[in-house]
Amino acid sequence: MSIILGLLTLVLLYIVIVQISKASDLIKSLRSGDGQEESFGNGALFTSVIGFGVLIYSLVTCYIYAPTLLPKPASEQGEWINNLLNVTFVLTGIVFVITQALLFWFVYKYHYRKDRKAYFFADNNKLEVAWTIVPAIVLTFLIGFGIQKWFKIFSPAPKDAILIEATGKQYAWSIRYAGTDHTLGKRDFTLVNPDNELGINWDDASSHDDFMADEIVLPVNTPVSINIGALDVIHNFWLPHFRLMMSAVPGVPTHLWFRPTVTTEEMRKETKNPNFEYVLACNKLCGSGHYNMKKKVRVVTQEEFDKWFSEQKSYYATVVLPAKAGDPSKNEMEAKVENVKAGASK
Amino acid sequence: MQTTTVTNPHVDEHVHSQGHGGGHHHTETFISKYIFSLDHKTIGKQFLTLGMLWAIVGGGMSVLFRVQLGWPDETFPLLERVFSSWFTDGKLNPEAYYALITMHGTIMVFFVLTASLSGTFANVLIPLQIGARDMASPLMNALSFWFFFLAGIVMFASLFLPTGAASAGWTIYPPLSALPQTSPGSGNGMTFWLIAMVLFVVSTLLGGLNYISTVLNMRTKGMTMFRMPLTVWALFFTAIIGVLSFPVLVSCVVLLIFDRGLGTSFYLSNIVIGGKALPYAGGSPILFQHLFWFLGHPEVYIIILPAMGMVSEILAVHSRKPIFGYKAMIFSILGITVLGFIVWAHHMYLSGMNPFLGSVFTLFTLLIAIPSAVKVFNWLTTLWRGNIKITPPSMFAVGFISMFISGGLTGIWLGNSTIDIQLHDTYFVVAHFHIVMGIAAFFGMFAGVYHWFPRMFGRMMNETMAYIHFAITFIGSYLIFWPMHFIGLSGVPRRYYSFNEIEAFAQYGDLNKLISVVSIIVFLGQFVFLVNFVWSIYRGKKASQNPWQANTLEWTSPIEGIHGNWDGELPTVHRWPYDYSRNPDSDVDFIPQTVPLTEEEKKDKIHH
Amino acid sequence: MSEVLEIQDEHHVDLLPTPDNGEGGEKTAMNISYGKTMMWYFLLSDAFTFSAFLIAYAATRLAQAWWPNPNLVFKSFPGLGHTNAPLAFVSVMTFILILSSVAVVRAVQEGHRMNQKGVMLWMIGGIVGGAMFLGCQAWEWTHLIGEGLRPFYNPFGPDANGITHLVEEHMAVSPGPIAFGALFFGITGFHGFHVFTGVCINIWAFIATANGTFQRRGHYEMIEKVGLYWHFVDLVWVFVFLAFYLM
Amino acid sequence: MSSHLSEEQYQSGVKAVWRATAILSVVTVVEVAVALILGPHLPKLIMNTFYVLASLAKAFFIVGEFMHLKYEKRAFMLSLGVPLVFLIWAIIAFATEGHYWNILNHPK
Ligand code: HEA
Ligand code: HEA
Ligand code: CUA
Ligand SMILES: [Cu+2]
Repeated sequence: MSIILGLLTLVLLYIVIVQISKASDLIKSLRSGDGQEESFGNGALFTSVIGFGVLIYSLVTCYIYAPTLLPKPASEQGEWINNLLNVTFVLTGIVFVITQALLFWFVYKYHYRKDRKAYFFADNNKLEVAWTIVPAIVLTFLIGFGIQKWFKIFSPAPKDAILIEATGKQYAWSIRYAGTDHTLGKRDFTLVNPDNELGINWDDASSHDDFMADEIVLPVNTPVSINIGALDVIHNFWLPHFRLMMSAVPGVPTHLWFRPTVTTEEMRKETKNPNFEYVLACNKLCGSGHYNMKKKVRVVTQEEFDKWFSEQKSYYATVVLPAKAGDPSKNEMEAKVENVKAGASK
Repeated sequence: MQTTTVTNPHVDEHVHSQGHGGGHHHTETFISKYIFSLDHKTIGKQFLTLGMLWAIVGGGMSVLFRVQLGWPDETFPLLERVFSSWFTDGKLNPEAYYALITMHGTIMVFFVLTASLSGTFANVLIPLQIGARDMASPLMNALSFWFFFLAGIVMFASLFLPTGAASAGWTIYPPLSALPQTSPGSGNGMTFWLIAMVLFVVSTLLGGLNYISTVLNMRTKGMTMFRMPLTVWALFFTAIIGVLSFPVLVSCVVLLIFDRGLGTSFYLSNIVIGGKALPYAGGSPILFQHLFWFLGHPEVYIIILPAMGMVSEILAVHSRKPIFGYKAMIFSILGITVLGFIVWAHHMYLSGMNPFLGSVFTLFTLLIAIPSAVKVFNWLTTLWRGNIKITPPSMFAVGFISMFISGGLTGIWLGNSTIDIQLHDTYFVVAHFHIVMGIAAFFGMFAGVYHWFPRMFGRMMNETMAYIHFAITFIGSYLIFWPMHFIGLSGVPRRYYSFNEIEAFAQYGDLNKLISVVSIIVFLGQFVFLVNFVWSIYRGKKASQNPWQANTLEWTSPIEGIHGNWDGELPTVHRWPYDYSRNPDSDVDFIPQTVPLTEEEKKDKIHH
Repeated sequence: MSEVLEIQDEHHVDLLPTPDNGEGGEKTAMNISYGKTMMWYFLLSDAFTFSAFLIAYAATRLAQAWWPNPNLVFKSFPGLGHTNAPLAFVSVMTFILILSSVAVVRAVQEGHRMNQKGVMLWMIGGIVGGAMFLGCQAWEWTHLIGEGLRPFYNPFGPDANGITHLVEEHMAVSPGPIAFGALFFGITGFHGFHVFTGVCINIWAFIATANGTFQRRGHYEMIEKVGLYWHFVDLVWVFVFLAFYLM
Repeated sequence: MSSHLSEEQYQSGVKAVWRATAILSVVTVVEVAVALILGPHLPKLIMNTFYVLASLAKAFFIVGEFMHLKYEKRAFMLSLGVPLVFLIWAIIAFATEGHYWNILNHPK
């Protein structure tokens, strides 16, 4: 019933619009000479007012929404990106305001008048060269600045970086830390089975101290190096607060490294939000659960990190070995873990 | 050397019919006249009509999924009753959401702004503006439309499949699109999508080859290449881009079909689903992306160039001034065409591509701003000291420029690979491409329809309704898409069914509501245009022969539109199309292309 | 400046002369009729399709750790059993295709002389050549399939020394790169499909010639257009040959 | 194109075609011979360069002579040749990528 009513109202509305428009056009066509000139003037004013209105709107909203944008970048790399973004904002902003203002100003200023003639101006090489060269200069600057930072961001990770592996699958991230030996155990997708979803090669001893984590915990100011991959479809490793992302592609390993600079705690103060958490989200359409593929990220001080790190249990020791050895007692297990860790760090 | 006559059957026919004085009284049935017509003007109208239907479907889809984004917690039993298979408990299913955005993107990009935009205006304008009786091959031209129609049927049918339409995004990246296990839409829905696109490419090629050879071969006497209106130049290059890039989509799609059906591993490798390794090895999903974007990027220029051409022409006519820098405009179209082919991987900076390659693509990408800058500044200079008549076409042309600047400048952000690390696949990209593509190209199309409506239907469109349409669309579009920049800058990814699952992205509830409300209004606002369109076909004011007092040839052909375009001989061209206000002493501020040069003008040496 | 413009204008007028005939389409911009223009640009676009395949081939092949040596894969000759005749058969195929192309060129030349009989004769040559090529290709496919090559399985793997050898038994994991079979069947298949359509078109052109259609029309432009397509098929083969058999 | 062709033109045309045929055949034979005789001994890069150059030569003869492009207007030749330049960049880019995947998946 309400559908029908709604539709009827709409139809009525359109009929009213048609009727008014018919009448209004008719009146316009009856005018001539000065009246015609006036109607072009009105049209110009109309366009120009709308144009300037929109221009003002677009500037005001920049101001209004600025506080809702991401807080300050939480990584060194993010800082660079943010700076370049700000420079680009200013440069394109200037071009934006000037061109839009000229456009809508010309529309009004040069609107039709009966007694005027347009100025026959078909060519001017100087002008055309000017607006080839000026943008070229601006762009050279942006390109140079951009590429320089790009290469820095994709330079090889420092040797002392913490090594993490992030693997996307529908719809969750698995995070594996290289244990004390700073080496991730090798993987082979043909080794995959329900107990070994990542296909880790347990014959590779460096896998024995690797551990899986429920959240990404990072020490502040220490570089982290992340190997990114995916099991089923393409995902994207997106850390908005760090301004960093990289696709997770099945069959093509990818990589990212960065240096977090702000702890979660500090960011809570910065944003005045006591519940603030960094987040890892998925940023490549990967199926119907794409919008809900997330992981918590915590940046902590070095001490907190060391403590957390030492509490983690190697996946090999807690899951694989027991399965192999029947069901040994817990204490024995922990001894084995210690052995493995010690062996690996030699 | 082939110098002798190549007879052209349909030309013969016209010549013959002119013997009876005017070519429009063949005994034609309704079917041969309006349905399986070979007349370029009719085929143009067919493209336009079908394009409008698709725009309603695509726009309606955006309204449906905007409802989900605006009111993620509410239920809509009413909508469920209409679209029962897409809703559960009054809420849109995620699968349906993804199918809807995929279809929305595909329909808008390919069906509306590629097929219908080029199809309409290349058909209506090329023969009329270069002084030809019809396309080089009217039959291929008609086939082009019917393949488009067929592609549409297949695409539309996929909406009713039990497993749903394709839902991997309009870019259909594998493995998601290759493996039905990963998404229901990648089953039959994707097969339909792929078939529809192959048919679509056939249509584009048939059309494009025809436009190219028509422009090269069918120009009337005196119509040198450098006397062609900018519309024709733009449509010509659009056709070239299409002919060179769409075949690559075919290769891309064929390999995907093999991966889906034959078990090959072009795009697949090391895949594990449900704890089981699949036997694919050695392929690369990134290969698909390269092939796709080798088409995909030129495609966006296929969309924008015709709009640019029409806006250039309309601006000159309505500001009663020659287009500034005619040759520069042509060379900037050429520049955009060439650069458009070498920048494709700017969509893939963060795809796992070789970072070194990424830097080269940054360089090429940002260079596109230069020809674009030339165009923008030349348009501005054309307006400068003009005698601008604000009419529906010129108003939309101005709107186009505004939108192109706004959307183009954010392209400069995205084109810089370093900034793209933050912005890739966020709502910032959605904002960019809706403004520069969705709205700008639509504005170009609207401008074109308002301008050439009298040429197509012999009547004028209602101006008041056009102003209402402009106000709603222009203001509404900025209200919808401008705030999306901020949403994107705060990190919100695109293709999210709901923003409430992740705290950091949940803060824009109210803004999203506002956007959704405005999109409904804008969608309804388009019906003002549609009503105006239909109403004016029957009731509009009768158009005079040359209602805008333009120079180009289409206004010399009888306004009621006859088969063969001109009674008797084809017009002869003596000058370029932009002699507006050339003679400051004359009462008339335009000199049609058919007017011979005066002795003075010959001495003048500028522009003929 | 005006001088520059003038010169440019003249230059372009010269470059792209306008038809001076009012009806258009008869005299042409680049001295090529619209039909041939269309065929040429169609072939250009088709060249992009093939190039895309071949470039995808290059990228995929470069991504593999190892690739079979063509001399050790394509080494059989029909009727010769297990002899080792590397590249011999494919050279014959190439030669057949070249000759078939030549036949069609001759048909075009006869067409210029309005020699209906000549056109028919040479067209038959072209058709027979094309059919023979297809036959050869069918034999080669059958042979390789018999050896176990599939779009999803490649029995040509490296032995201990990295030398290509045929693994006769069916393995769970493909011994060689899967892409080899997939690309081989995909690309030669797509080429074969073009040859097949080409043969069909040639047959049609032959029949039309025999019926005197072109003779009545006063010119054999259709044979030229058909010929362009046919030579293009030959042209593509040059690169398929390069990619799969030589490199 | 029709009967205006003089006998001389015709004869020289026919000759040109057979010459092109001979060249094409010879180039193919040389390619195969080189592949079999020199292939195992020379570095891959040199061999591949040779193959590519030989194939391009063949392509030129097919397009120029068989497809008659040699005798068309320069503008027309350019309009067909220039777009092929896009492919050069495509080959470079795709090859770079393929090589890169190789490095990623088969670390030394
Ligand atoms: C009509 C369509 C159209 C047009 C014209 C453009 C134009 C441009 N686009 Fe856009 N783009 C799209 C449609 C379009 N785009 C679509 C559909 C997508 C998303 C696809 C998807 O993933 O779904 C996209 C995505 C997209 C991306 C990928 C983003 C990502 O996914 O991470 C990039 C990155 O480089 C980009 C760049 C550009 C650039 C540099 C231009 C340039 O051509 C713009 C040039 C114009 C100007 C610069 C403005 C005018 C110039 C001046 C006023 C002069 C002064 C300026 C300066 C000195 C800077 N676009
Ligand atoms: C031309 C292209 C075009 C156009 C016009 C639009 C129009 C609109 N789009 Fe769309 N959109 C895309 C192309 C387009 N879109 C693409 C390519 C994607 C990406 C898909 C993907 O991720 O894979 C996308 C995705 C997309 C998203 C992101 C979804 C997500 O990532 O989750 C959203 C969200 O709000 C959205 C909203 C809208 C809205 C509200 C409109 C409104 O402006 C709609 C208003 C309606 C109209 C403007 C059309 C009606 C017009 C007529 C009936 C007149 C017809 C007249 C003539 C033809 C002359 N679109
Ligand atoms: Cu995982 Cu999106
Ligand atoms: Cu692009």
